[in-house]
Amino acid sequence: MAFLHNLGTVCILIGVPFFVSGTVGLLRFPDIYTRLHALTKADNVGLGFVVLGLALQAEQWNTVARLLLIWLLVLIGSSASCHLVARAALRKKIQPWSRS
Amino acid sequence: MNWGGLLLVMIMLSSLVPGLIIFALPEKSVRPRTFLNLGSAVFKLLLILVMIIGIYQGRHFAVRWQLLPGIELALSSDPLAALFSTLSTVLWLLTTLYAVGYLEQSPNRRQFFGYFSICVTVTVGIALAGNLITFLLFYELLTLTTYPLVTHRGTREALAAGRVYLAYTLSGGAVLLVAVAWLQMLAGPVDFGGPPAAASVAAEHKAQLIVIFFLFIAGLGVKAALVPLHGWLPRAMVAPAPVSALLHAVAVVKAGVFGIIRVVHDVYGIQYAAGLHLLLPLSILASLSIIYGSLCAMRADDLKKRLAYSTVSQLSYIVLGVSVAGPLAAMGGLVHLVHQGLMKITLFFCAGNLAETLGVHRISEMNGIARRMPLTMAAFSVGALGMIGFPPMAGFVSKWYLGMGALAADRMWVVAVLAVSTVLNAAYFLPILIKAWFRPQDCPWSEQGAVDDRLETRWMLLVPPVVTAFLVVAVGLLANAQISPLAWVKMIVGREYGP
Amino acid sequence: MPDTAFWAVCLVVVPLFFAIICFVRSALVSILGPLAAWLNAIAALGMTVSFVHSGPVRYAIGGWQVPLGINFRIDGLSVLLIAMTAVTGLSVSMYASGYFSLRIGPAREQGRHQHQRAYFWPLWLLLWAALHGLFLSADLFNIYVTLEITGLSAVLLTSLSGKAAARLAAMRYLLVSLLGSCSYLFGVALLYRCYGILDMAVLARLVSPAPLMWVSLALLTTGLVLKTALFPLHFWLPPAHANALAPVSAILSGLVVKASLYLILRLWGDVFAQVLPLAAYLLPGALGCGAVLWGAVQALLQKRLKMLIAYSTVAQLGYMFIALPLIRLDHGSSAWEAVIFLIMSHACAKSAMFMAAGSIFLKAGHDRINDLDGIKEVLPVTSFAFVVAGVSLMGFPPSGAFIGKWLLLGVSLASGQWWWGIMLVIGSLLAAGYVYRVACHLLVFKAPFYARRQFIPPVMEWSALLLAVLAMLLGLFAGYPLGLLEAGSPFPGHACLEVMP
Amino acid sequence: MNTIFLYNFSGLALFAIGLHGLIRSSHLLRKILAANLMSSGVFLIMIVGAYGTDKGMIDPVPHAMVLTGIVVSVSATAVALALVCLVQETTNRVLLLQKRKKEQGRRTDA
Amino acid sequence: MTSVMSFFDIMLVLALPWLGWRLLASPDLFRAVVLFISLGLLMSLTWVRLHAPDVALAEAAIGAGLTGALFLSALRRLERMQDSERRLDYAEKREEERQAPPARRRRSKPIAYGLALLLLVFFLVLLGWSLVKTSVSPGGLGPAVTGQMGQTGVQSQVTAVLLNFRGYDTLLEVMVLFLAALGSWSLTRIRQPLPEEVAAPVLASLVRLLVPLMIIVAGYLVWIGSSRAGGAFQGGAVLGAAGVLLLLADVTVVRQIPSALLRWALVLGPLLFLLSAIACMWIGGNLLEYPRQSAGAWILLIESATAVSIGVTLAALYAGGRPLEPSALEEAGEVASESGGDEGEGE
Repeated sequence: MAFLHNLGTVCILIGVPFFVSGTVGLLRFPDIYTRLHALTKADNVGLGFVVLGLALQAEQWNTVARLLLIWLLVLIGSSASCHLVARAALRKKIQPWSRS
Repeated sequence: MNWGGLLLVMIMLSSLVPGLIIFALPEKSVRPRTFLNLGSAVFKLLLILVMIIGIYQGRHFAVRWQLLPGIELALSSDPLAALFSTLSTVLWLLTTLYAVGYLEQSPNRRQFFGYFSICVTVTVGIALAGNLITFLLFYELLTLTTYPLVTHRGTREALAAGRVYLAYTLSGGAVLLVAVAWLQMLAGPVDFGGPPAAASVAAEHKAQLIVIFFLFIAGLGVKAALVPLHGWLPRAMVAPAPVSALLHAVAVVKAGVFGIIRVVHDVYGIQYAAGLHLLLPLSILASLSIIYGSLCAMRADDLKKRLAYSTVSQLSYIVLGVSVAGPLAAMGGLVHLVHQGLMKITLFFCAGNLAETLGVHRISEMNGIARRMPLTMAAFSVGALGMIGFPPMAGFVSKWYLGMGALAADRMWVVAVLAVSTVLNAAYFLPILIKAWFRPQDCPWSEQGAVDDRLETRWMLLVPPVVTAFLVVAVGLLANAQISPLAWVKMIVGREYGP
Repeated sequence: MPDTAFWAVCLVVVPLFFAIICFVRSALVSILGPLAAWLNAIAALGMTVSFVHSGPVRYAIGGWQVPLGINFRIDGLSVLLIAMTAVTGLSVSMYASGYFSLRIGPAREQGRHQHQRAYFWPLWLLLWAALHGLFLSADLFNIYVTLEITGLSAVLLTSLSGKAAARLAAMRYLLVSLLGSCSYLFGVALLYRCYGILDMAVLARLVSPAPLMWVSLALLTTGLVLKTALFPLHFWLPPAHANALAPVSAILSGLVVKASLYLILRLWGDVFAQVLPLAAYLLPGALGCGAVLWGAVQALLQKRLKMLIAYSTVAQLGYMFIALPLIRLDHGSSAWEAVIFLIMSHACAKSAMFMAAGSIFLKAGHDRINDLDGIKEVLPVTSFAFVVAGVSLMGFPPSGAFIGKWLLLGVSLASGQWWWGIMLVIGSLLAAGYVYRVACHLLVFKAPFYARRQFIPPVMEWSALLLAVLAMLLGLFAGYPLGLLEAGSPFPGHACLEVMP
Repeated sequence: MNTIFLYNFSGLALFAIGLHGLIRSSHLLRKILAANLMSSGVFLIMIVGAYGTDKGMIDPVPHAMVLTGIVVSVSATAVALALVCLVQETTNRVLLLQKRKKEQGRRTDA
Repeated sequence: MTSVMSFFDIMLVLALPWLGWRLLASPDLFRAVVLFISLGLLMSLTWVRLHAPDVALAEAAIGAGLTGALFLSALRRLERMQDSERRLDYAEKREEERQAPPARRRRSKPIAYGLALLLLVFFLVLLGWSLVKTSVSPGGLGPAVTGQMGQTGVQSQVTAVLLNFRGYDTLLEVMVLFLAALGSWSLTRIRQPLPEEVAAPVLASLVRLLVPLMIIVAGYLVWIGSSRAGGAFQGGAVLGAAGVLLLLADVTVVRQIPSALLRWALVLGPLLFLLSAIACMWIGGNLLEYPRQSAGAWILLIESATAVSIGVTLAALYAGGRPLEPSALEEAGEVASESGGDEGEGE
């Protein structure tokens, strides 16, 4: 158990930097598309690790199931919302940023 | 409720209910309205007679209605109340007759007669008020009910006059309210006819009592048209003649004077008030009003205005009589309450006739008018001579008692004031009579209201002044009769001063 | 014979139920609404009667006693205010049933009129229920919820007349009432945090002069004063009351402002009365004086009838605040009685005035005061009603306002702080001034008067007159309400009949 | 030290900021936001009061009150927003001030 | 560990006012609303920290989510109306607001403002000081609640207080929601979708996926409410969110719900709550005094009905107005809300 617990902690610690980088990207990237990119990629992976870690630490199985459900929902939601945001941006004729 | 109380309530209702019915009646239905007016007036007079007989037999009618502990409405019939209510009822009957004739074919009579009846109800209410609160209530209501009558014509100057009237009387009412509240705070509920309430107040509040007294005078003096609070009275003459006749000879101004009498006699009590040295300033104020009013009257050329100013001065006789603090003077003052009413209403009726029939408003147009309207001018002359105080008219009696009272209380300056004012009265009334009787006509009259008839004008306009003139002479001649106002006043004063 | 509590519950439940039904079956509102109004009146009557028999009552909702549950506290004050609400509300409802049965204006506006009718009734019934709940409840937080319902429905009713001015006024009103209720909630929160209790009666026993108590009282009072539109914070009231529909103006001016006023009286006169020093009462008194003067002056300057009436509301509310220090100074209970008389007669008179003004507007097509000469030829009853209401507002005997002012005058003279009394008298003179401004046009005879061909149903004229006459004659029957008040007196002057279960 | 107590002050600050915004900001939408902030501050203070000083004793009554408060404030917000839309629909402004002027103008010419 | 927690506390304590200040200060309304939503999320985090999970759920769903959605749709409406007159984007609006303060200053002098500010600050200092000074009354009503829990028929204390001890509050609160729906119907008509915002297929499929799930979750929340965090409001909020999603995806079914049915759905909760309150009296208790043994069932019934109505109400609020229907009354309504008629009453 202790081993699993520590493993979980490690997973969570791995996940956290992804969140941080995602946030930094959200703040620092030049335009909306790149920001979306940073955001979604980063926090999908990050969330994956965090959920994994928590699942490893969980006592009963239904907790694990709920965690997985959460992960799934967030995946669906974030991807869909990302798609919608990008679509809206395109409709508004926002040009992708280029290094010129 | 006891029968006496019922009687008083009936007296109130006998003109209130007709007033409300008249409001409900359509404008067109003249005949029912006239019938209602006169009928209710007669009925009220009968009730009043019943009350007077009761009082002669020593009964005392009263009815009370408690609003709150400390606030109760009370009607009661002491002789003074009977005096005032009789006066106003009699004159109401005559004035109604006069008004019916005066307002023929004039629009909006429904409203006029409705308010007229209610206004008389309120006046009688003032007369019968059994305590200070009730008096205050009716005193305030009188302001409201008379306003529509004053502005009845709806012309611009009528509205302006109404505004001035309201401004004066409402502020007076407010002052009175403060005074009443303050006194009640010190002395508890103040009933009339009992022992004077102010006398029961603890000694350390004397200063407050003095202030309260002058608040009372200020509040009541507005309606009593004491100088310098008389400003509204001459302006209010724009009202139709019956209104000026009834209101400014009887209802409004007399309400103020009546209130002063109540305050001096029943609230403070003569002796106590004299003890506080309150009466001397009052009498000085009254004398000033007498002189000032007469002087203004001399300058006025408009007939009604001159009459109004003479009202200002004549009313103060009453106040003077009350404030001289002697039985005789008090009798003079109280009896003048009646006499002045009779005389003044006569004069106003006549002035109304002249205006209505010949369109004459100014004294300068009155040369030779007596040949055109002899009866009217005869009545006018009776009233005027009475005002001056020629024996055996009514005015003589009152002035006589006033003078005697002043001598009895050895106030020589009061006698002087009386003399001066008599001269002034003569100075502003005699020229009118001379013009009317002995000068030839020099300017054309618009015979607007003339009727092709033996009579000089419509009988409804002619009868009331003649009757009142007759009364003026009668009360003068029969002053010692059992039923004369003087005898009645003797009774009142006897109760006040003790035999 | 159902008991007081039953009737009290009916007072809350019946209007709520009918509000819901009116919303669902919006075709039947013109029947359901008046029906509900009558039922309310019956319930109020029943409660008053059984209160006279059985005296004050506490009713534990859900069977949970204080401190855990919410209680109804039915004492003289609440019964009187509910009776007032019943009378005023009933006649306003009659007026409204007449008003919405009309076909006003061109065909394009018929639709709007029906829309207004369809939403007026449910909103008004909800408001009515909330008022009842507020007057009955003894629980500070529950009162917060009722306050919210009151405020929201009042705002919605204001904006019901589709005009731009009305919507702006409603917007401002809404912001003010949000601010007010938020501040009130803050106060309640602090009180709960400090004493762990929400019931007013229990709180009255627990309060002790702690710093938090002061702050929370300040917050509560600020919130309520905002909703009551006391002088410096009155800016929102006149446009809101003047631009609403006629029945709505009557409701707002007659009843809604009384709700928060009632709470202020409870808090200052009952709950916190023991701990507050006299000096604390001087501030509301001074503001009241300011309200009396400012409101009256503004009313004198207005050109439009409804604006004048609205400003007179500002002025009249001043009296109730002038009464606060007198309540404190008073040894007996006469100042309390005075305030309650002022409130009741103002409710009747002001609603009557707004109803009359509404009829006049419909008939004349405008409400410019100076152009109303001779309207009494076409609307005799209404103009008479207006004048009578105005006179009773001026505090002429024997109106209820006169009784109130008389008692207050007595108290202020007796307590030595005579300036309050003088202020009252000045206020009545100013009131006379602005009432006269209208009355001299309503009373003057001038024919013919140009009027629309708009038919005014008699019920509209007579309901206004009924209220006006009631306000005028309230003084004559002053004894009965005071009897009720004595029966369960909420104020420290008398033995408090509250019992802690 | 007990850091829970600090939440009081952030609630207080939210209330103050909201109050200031409600009075000062001119755009109606922002005023409504400010009102929401105020209520959030009050809720925060209530909940902190409910949080037992120690021994984990929680008072559920403030929680219930805050739940009620949240629902009430969302209702009020909804009404306010609908009203804002109406106000702009009738007079094409979203600021209350210009409104006042216009309104007074209307009142005087009426 | 406590040091970590207190660090976390301090971060939150500082973040909340800062966020509030930012969102009021930001000239861009859209950003302000977004910041408001994030503030709401932070608030719900704070609730969790303060052991108020029910409040946290409600805040996240209602306070942050639905209020934010309402703000966004209102913002969209305003812009659309402004667009219809003149292209007025944020820059211009910012301009407008920049001019506004001087206009105000001319009305109310800066001295008065300064004084008011001073007063406010002073009062707040006083408040904070008194908060520090006064000790919190230990536990408030907590012990009383715990003592009576046995008779409430539920396990969760908050639910017990909401639905049983202070059920009357909740009844009135449901009425407030009803009032809000009534009000928004009385004010405006339903918002028509713009041509350019035809829903994306992705969104449609997402809705098809999520809505059934959300309904299940809502039911779960209502059910679990009796024993743990959750209850009618949280469940209703989730339902409302589902409704908002449907509206966003512009599923035609939603727009075709007959108005009568919608009205019934709106009043279902309030009506049932009210009737059961009366029924309690009829059975013989006081108002809202459930029979002790079956209290749980009563509460569950009331809660589920209320949850449905809350969900519908919130969705209706988001839809922003009364639905269109060809009856005369509604036509009338449109006329009313369209024409800010000036020959109306009182003007």
